[in-house]
Amino acid sequence: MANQVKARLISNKKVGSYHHLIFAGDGIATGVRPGHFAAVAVGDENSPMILRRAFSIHKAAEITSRGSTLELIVAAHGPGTSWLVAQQEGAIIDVVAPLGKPFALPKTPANCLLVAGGYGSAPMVYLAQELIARGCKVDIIFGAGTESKLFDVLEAKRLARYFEITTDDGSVGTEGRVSTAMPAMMAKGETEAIYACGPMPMLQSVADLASKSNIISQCAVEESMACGIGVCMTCVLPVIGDDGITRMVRSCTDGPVFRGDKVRWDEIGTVPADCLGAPKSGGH
Amino acid sequence: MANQVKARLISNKKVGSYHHLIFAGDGIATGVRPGHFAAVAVGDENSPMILRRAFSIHKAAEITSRGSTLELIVAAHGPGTSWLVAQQEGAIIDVVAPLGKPFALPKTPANCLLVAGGYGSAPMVYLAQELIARGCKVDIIFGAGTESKLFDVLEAKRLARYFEITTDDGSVGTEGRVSTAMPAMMAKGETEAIYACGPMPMLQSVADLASKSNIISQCAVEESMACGIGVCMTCVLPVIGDDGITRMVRSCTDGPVFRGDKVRWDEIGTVPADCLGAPKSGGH
Amino acid sequence: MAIDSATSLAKLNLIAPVLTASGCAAAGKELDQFFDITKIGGIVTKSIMLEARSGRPTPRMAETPSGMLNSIGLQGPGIDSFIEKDLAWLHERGVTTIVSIAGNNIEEFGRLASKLRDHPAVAAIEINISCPNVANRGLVFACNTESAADVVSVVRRNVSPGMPLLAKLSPDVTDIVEIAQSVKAAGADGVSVINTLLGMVIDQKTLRPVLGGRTGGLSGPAIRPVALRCVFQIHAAMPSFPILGMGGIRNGKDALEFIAAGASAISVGTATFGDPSAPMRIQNELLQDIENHGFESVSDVIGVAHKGDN
Amino acid sequence: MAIDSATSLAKLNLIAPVLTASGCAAAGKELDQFFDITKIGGIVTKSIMLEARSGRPTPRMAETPSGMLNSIGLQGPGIDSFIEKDLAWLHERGVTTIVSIAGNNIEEFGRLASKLRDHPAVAAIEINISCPNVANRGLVFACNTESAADVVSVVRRNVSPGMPLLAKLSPDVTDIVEIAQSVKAAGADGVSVINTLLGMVIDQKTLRPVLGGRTGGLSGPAIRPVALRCVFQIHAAMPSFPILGMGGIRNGKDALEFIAAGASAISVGTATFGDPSAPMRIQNELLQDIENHGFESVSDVIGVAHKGDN
Ligand SMILES: Cc1cc2nc3c(=O)[nH]c(=O)nc-3n(C[C@H](O)[C@H](O)[C@H](O)COP(=O)(O)OP(=O)(O)OC[C@H]3O[C@@H](n4cnc5c(N)ncnc54)[C@H](O)[C@@H]3O)c2cc1C
Ligand SMILES: Cc1cc2nc3c(=O)[nH]c(=O)nc-3n(C[C@H](O)[C@H](O)[C@H](O)COP(=O)(O)OP(=O)(O)OC[C@H]3O[C@@H](n4cnc5c(N)ncnc54)[C@H](O)[C@@H]3O)c2cc1C
Ligand SMILES: Cc1cc2nc3c(=O)[nH]c(=O)nc-3n(C[C@H](O)[C@H](O)[C@H](O)COP(=O)(O)O)c2cc1C
Ligand SMILES: Cc1cc2nc3c(=O)[nH]c(=O)nc-3n(C[C@H](O)[C@H](O)[C@H](O)COP(=O)(O)O)c2cc1C
Ligand code: FES
Ligand code: FES
Repeated sequence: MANQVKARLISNKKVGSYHHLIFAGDGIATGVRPGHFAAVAVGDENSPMILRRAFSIHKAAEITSRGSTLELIVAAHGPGTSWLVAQQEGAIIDVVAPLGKPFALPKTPANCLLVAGGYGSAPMVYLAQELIARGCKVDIIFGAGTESKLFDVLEAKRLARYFEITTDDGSVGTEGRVSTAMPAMMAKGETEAIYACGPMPMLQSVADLASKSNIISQCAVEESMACGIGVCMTCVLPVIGDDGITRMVRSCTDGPVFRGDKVRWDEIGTVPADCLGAPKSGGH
Repeated sequence: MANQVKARLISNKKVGSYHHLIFAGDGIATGVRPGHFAAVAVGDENSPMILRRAFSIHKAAEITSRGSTLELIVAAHGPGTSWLVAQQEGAIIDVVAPLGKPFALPKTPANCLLVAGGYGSAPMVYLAQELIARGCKVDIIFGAGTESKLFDVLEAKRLARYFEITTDDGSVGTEGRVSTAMPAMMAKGETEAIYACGPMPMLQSVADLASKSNIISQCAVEESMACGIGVCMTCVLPVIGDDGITRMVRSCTDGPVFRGDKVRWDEIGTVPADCLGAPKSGGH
Repeated sequence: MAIDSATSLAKLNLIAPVLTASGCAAAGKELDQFFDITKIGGIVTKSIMLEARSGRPTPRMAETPSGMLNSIGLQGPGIDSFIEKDLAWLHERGVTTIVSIAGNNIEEFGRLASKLRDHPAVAAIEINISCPNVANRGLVFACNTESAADVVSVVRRNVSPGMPLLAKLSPDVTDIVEIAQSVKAAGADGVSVINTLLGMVIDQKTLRPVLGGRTGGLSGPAIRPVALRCVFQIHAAMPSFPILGMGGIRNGKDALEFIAAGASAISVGTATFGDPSAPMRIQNELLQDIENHGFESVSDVIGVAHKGDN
Repeated sequence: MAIDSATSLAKLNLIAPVLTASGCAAAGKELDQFFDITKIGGIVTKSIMLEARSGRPTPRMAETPSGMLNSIGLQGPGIDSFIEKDLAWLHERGVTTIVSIAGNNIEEFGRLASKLRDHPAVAAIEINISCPNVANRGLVFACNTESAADVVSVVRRNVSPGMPLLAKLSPDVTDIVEIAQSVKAAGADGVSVINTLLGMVIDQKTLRPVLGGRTGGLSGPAIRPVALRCVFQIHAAMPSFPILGMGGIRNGKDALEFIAAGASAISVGTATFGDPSAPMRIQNELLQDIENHGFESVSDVIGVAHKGDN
C-alpha cells in the first residue's frame, strides 16, 4: 500500500557528490521497510518531465518533531534530479512511497554482508539497523568511483562488525571494485546472506560471487521506470520464477529487490529465447 | 537593432496587481525609446514554454550604478508570466530588447494626451518625460478595472498638466472607461496628439475619438506574438498603408505602435476582403 | 457535483466520463490503492493477446519533451490467464471494465472476441488495431481501411450484438476519418482516438536508438494537439458516432477540450505515470469545470466546439 | 573548430550543417542582427507563392506543451516582390539561400520554378508540398505519392538540371518512405523532413478552436521524436538519398540525433522564436559535440545510428 503525499522538503544538504533530502508529510513513512523506494514528481504541473524519479528510501520515521519524515539521497544526473537537488527547503513536492518489495530479512540471526556501490549505500544503514535488531551480524563494503561518491561511511563503520571501502581511483580505501574485497570479507565474516544495492554490473558480480559460495544474495536493481507502481511494464528484466520459468518481471512491483541467483544478469536488455512468451522464430 | 542579453533580475517588487521587474545587463538599454518592447524567455532551457513573452519597456537606463538597466511591469496572467513574477532577485534571464517601432514624437511642441489602460500605463511616464523634454504639454488619463490595476499614478500625476483616472468599478477616480473622460480632457487640454497603450477595445475607442476630432493617435497594440522579431508572421493585424492598401502587417516590427486611423480595428481577427492577397471567393 | 456526470459510448453507459487508457493502468488493481477505481467511468485494460507474450527488450521507455516513448511490445499473460485472474478480480471489484484486445492476425482477433463473448465482467471491448510496436513487418491494421474493417468485422461476428465495440485508431495515417468510417461500417459502435504516434530517440553516448525496439509510441501532453485534431475531425465528419478521446490529457481542462471537440468520454494514459491518482483527479476537475461553464450535464458539452460550423 | 564542418545535400554544398527552417526566419534579414547569417549553412526562406497572399485570420498561434501551433496560411508578398527585394538582399549579403516555394496547384509550382530558374542567388529550391494550412479542400500534395511526384516533376522541368531540389514532406501520412521514394523518382535531389503535424487547441473560455484557421501546424520539441523517426525510416530505406532534417531541434545534441539518424544537414525552426540566435548557437554546439565524440567531420556522423543494421 503506497501513499501519495504532498510533502514538504524540510532539509536539503549537499553530502559529497549527493544531496540528502528530508521530506515531511502525513503518512509518508507509513509501512516503509529497507529496500523500498519512493517515486518523486519533478517540476511543476506543467513540467516537460512527465514521469517521476525513483529513489531508494534512505530513512523513514513515522514520528518526529516535524511529523512523519522520509529521507532520500539524490545524485544530480539529468534534468529531473538536477531540478530536485536545486529545490529550496520549504518546497512542496509530490512523493509516492513506499513502493516495491523490500529486502527479505533472515528469519534467524545470520552473518550478513551488505555491499553497496555509489548511492547504492543510501538504504544500507537503515537495513543494517534492522538486521542488527534481529540479532544479525553485519559486515559492510562500500564501493564508489571516488571518495566524494561514498555516502554514509561513518554510520556504516559504526554499525558494521567489519567494514571496508573500495574506490576505482583509490582515493580512499582499497583501489578496485567491491568484488575484489568481497571474498576475503566473506571468509572473515563467515557470510550467510548478502544484500546489495548499486549499479547493474556490480550487482551481477555480487550475485555471481554469492552463487559460487552457495549464499543467497538480495540485490536491489535499478531499471528505467515510467510509473513505479506496476502499471506500465517498462521496468522489466528476465527473472527465473519458482517454477523454473523465466519471465519479464516488473522491477517496480516484483522488485526492486530480487534474489541474485534468479536474475538473468547476462540477458538484461534482451528477451531470453526461453522466456515465457518470447518471440518465436519468424514470430512477432 | 535589438540586443540579446543574459540579464540579471536585480529587483522584483509587487506593485498593486503587478510586478515591477528591473533587469541589468550589458547593452540591455541601448537604443531604447518609449513604446519599444522587450521579449523575455520564460523557464529554463528545457522549458515547455518555448516562446518568449512580450512586455512594454517601462524604463531604460544606459548608465546606473548597476550597469545598464531595463524595467518591465508584469501582470501574472498565465504560466509564463506567473513564472516570471516568481523569479528571485539574482536570477539570470534572457531578454531581447529593444523591439518594435517606438512612439513617434511630434517634431514641434504639441499638446499631447496620453491614455492608458491597465498595465498599458507601463511605458507612459517614460513617454511623458520625453515629450516634456521636447517642450510638449502632457495630459494623462489612466484607466483600469479597479484600483490595484492602476500603475504609476503618482509619477503620472507629477508630470501631467491635467491628470485623470477612470476605473470600471469606481474604486478610484471616475467610474467608467477612459473614453468617457477623454472628450472633456481633449477640450480642456486642446489636445493635438494622442498616445495610447492598453487593451484592443480601449485602443479602438481612443482611435475613434481621435479620428472624430481629426487628431493623430499613436496606439501601441497587443497581438499574440510567437517570435517578437519579425520572422514568424503570427502577430499581424490589418493596417492601411500610405498607398491606401490594407495589408496584414506584423505588429512586432511594423508596430506595436500604429497610427490609430490606419488600423482596421473592427476587422482585427479577420482578413478584410479588400486586404492585399486576401482569399478570393472560392480561392485558397 | 451538481451536474449529471453520466455519459455513454453507444450501448455502453458510464457513470462518469473518465476512463483509464489501455496499457496505462494494467488491470486496475495497482491503481485501486490510490483511488477507488469504481468511482471513475471505467478501466480499459492493457491490450491482451491470445498467448502469453514477453514484449520487447529494455530499455522500453524514454522521456521526451512533455512526452514519452514506449516500446513495451504488448507484454501480457495471454487471454486465458487474463480472464481467470485479472477479469475475475475486476468483476468482483465491481469495475466497469473495457477489455482491450490485440491480435497478431485477423483470426486471433476472432478467437479473442469469442473468449470474451457473454462474459459478465466485460462492459465493452476495445479493439486495438493500432499498436505500432507490434513488429508485423511494419503492417499495422489501423493504417488501412480494409484491414481495420476486417478486424472489426471478425470481432463483431464473434460477440453478441449487444456488446459495445470500440476500435482504437492510430494517428499515423493520412486520413483518420476514412479509417473511422470503415470501422463504423464494419460494426464498431465507436472509436478510441488516439493511440501513440510512432517516434524515436537516439542515445547521446552510443548514437544508436535508445529503445530496445528502436522506435516507440509517443504519448503525453506533447501529442495532445494532434489527438484533439483527430477527435475534432472525426466528430465533424460523423457527429453521431461516439468517440473515446485520449492523448496527453493531464488535467480537467485538457479533458474538457476533448469533450468539446466531440468525445463522449476520455481516457487518461501517460498522466497516470506522473500522478497515480490522475484519472480520479482529472474526473473531479473536469466535472467542476463543466459546472463552472454553466452546463448541467456532461452530454451537453459533447461537440460544442463545432457549434455554428456547417 | 577542429572538425570539417562542410556537408552537402546532393548538388548543394554547404559550409556547415545548420540552416534555418522555412517560415521561421522570414528572408534572413531580421536574424542578421543577432548573428552573422553567412556563417551558418544557409537560410531557407518562407515559402513563397505566385501572388501576394494575406494568410489566415488571427489568432495564428497557440503555445502547447513543448510546442506550438501555427496557422499562418502562407502569408507573403508573392514571388516577384520576393525576387526583387528579399532575394536581392540575400544575394548582396552573400547568403547561401534555399528558396521555398508553394503553389495552389501544379501549374503554379511550375511558374514559380521558372521564375527562379538560373537566378544566381538561388542555391537550391525547397518545394513545400506539405503545408497543412493551405485550405485546398483538405488536399495536401505531400499526402499522396502521385500529387507529390507531379509537383516535383513540374519543378524539375522548369529549372536547369543542376539546380538542387528538395521536396519538403509532411509527417501526416501513413507511409512517409513511400512519399520520399516517389519524389526521388520524380527528380528531387533530397527531402526536407518534416513539416508540422496537423493539430488543434480549444479555448478554455469559448470552447471553440483557438486558431483563426481552427487547425494549425504543430512544431517544436514536442514533435522531435516523430521527426527523428521519419528521418531514420527514410535513411534506412534510401541510404544515399540526402535528407535535410528538422522538427523540434533546440540544441546541438538534438541536432546530433538527426545527423546520426541520417540527415546530411538540419534546419532550426521554432527554436528561433525562443532564441533568435538559435541557428548559430546550435551549429556551434553541434560541431563541438561532433568533435567531442571523436569524429573528424560532419559527414562521418551522417547515419551512424544505423550502423550494424541490415
Ligand atoms: C529503484 C531505484 C532506486 C534508485 N535509487 C536512487 C537513489 O537512491 N539515488 C539516486 O540518486 N538515484 C537513484 N535511482 C536512479 C534515479 O532514479 C535516476 O538517476 C533518475 O531517475 C534520473 O533522472 P534524471 O531526470 O536526472 O535523468 P534523465 O536521464 O533525464 O531521466 C530521463 C528518464 O529516465 C529515467 N531514468 C534515467 N536514469 C534512470 C535510472 N538510473 N533508473 C531509473 N530511471 C532512470 C528517469 O526516471 C526519467 O524518466 C534509483 C532508480 C531506481 C529505479
Ligand atoms: C507589445 C506587447 C506589450 C506587452 N506589454 C505588457 C506589459 O507591459 N505587461 C504585461 O503584463 N503584459 C504585457 N503584454 C502581454 C504579455 O505578453 C502576455 O500577458 C503574456 O505573453 C502572457 O503569457 P503567459 O504565459 O502568462 O500566458 P499564456 O496565455 O499561457 O501565454 C501563451 C502564449 O500566448 C502568448 N500570449 C498570451 N497572451 C498574450 C498577449 N496578451 N499578448 C501577446 N502574447 C500573448 C504568450 O506569449 C504565449 O506564447 C504585452 C504584449 C505585447 C504583444
Ligand atoms: C506504456 C504505454 C503502454 C501502452 N499500451 C497500450 C496497449 O496495450 N494498447 C493500446 O491500445 N494502447 C496502449 N497505449 C496507448 C494509450 O492507451 C494511449 O492511447 C496513448 O498513450 C495516448 O494517451 P496518453 O497520452 O494519455 O498516454 C500505451 C501507452 C503507453 C504510454
Ligand atoms: C510559424 C511557422 C511557419 C512556418 N512556415 C512554413 C512555410 O512557409 N513553409 C514550410 O515549408 N514550412 C513552414 N513551417 C514548418 C517549419 O519549416 C518546420 O518544418 C517545422 O516547424 C518543424 O521544425 P521546428 O520544430 O524546428 O519548427 C513553419 C513553421 C512555423 C512554426
Ligand atoms: S515502472 Fe511501470 S510497471 Fe514498473
Ligand atoms: S511575432 Fe513573429 S513576426 Fe511578429
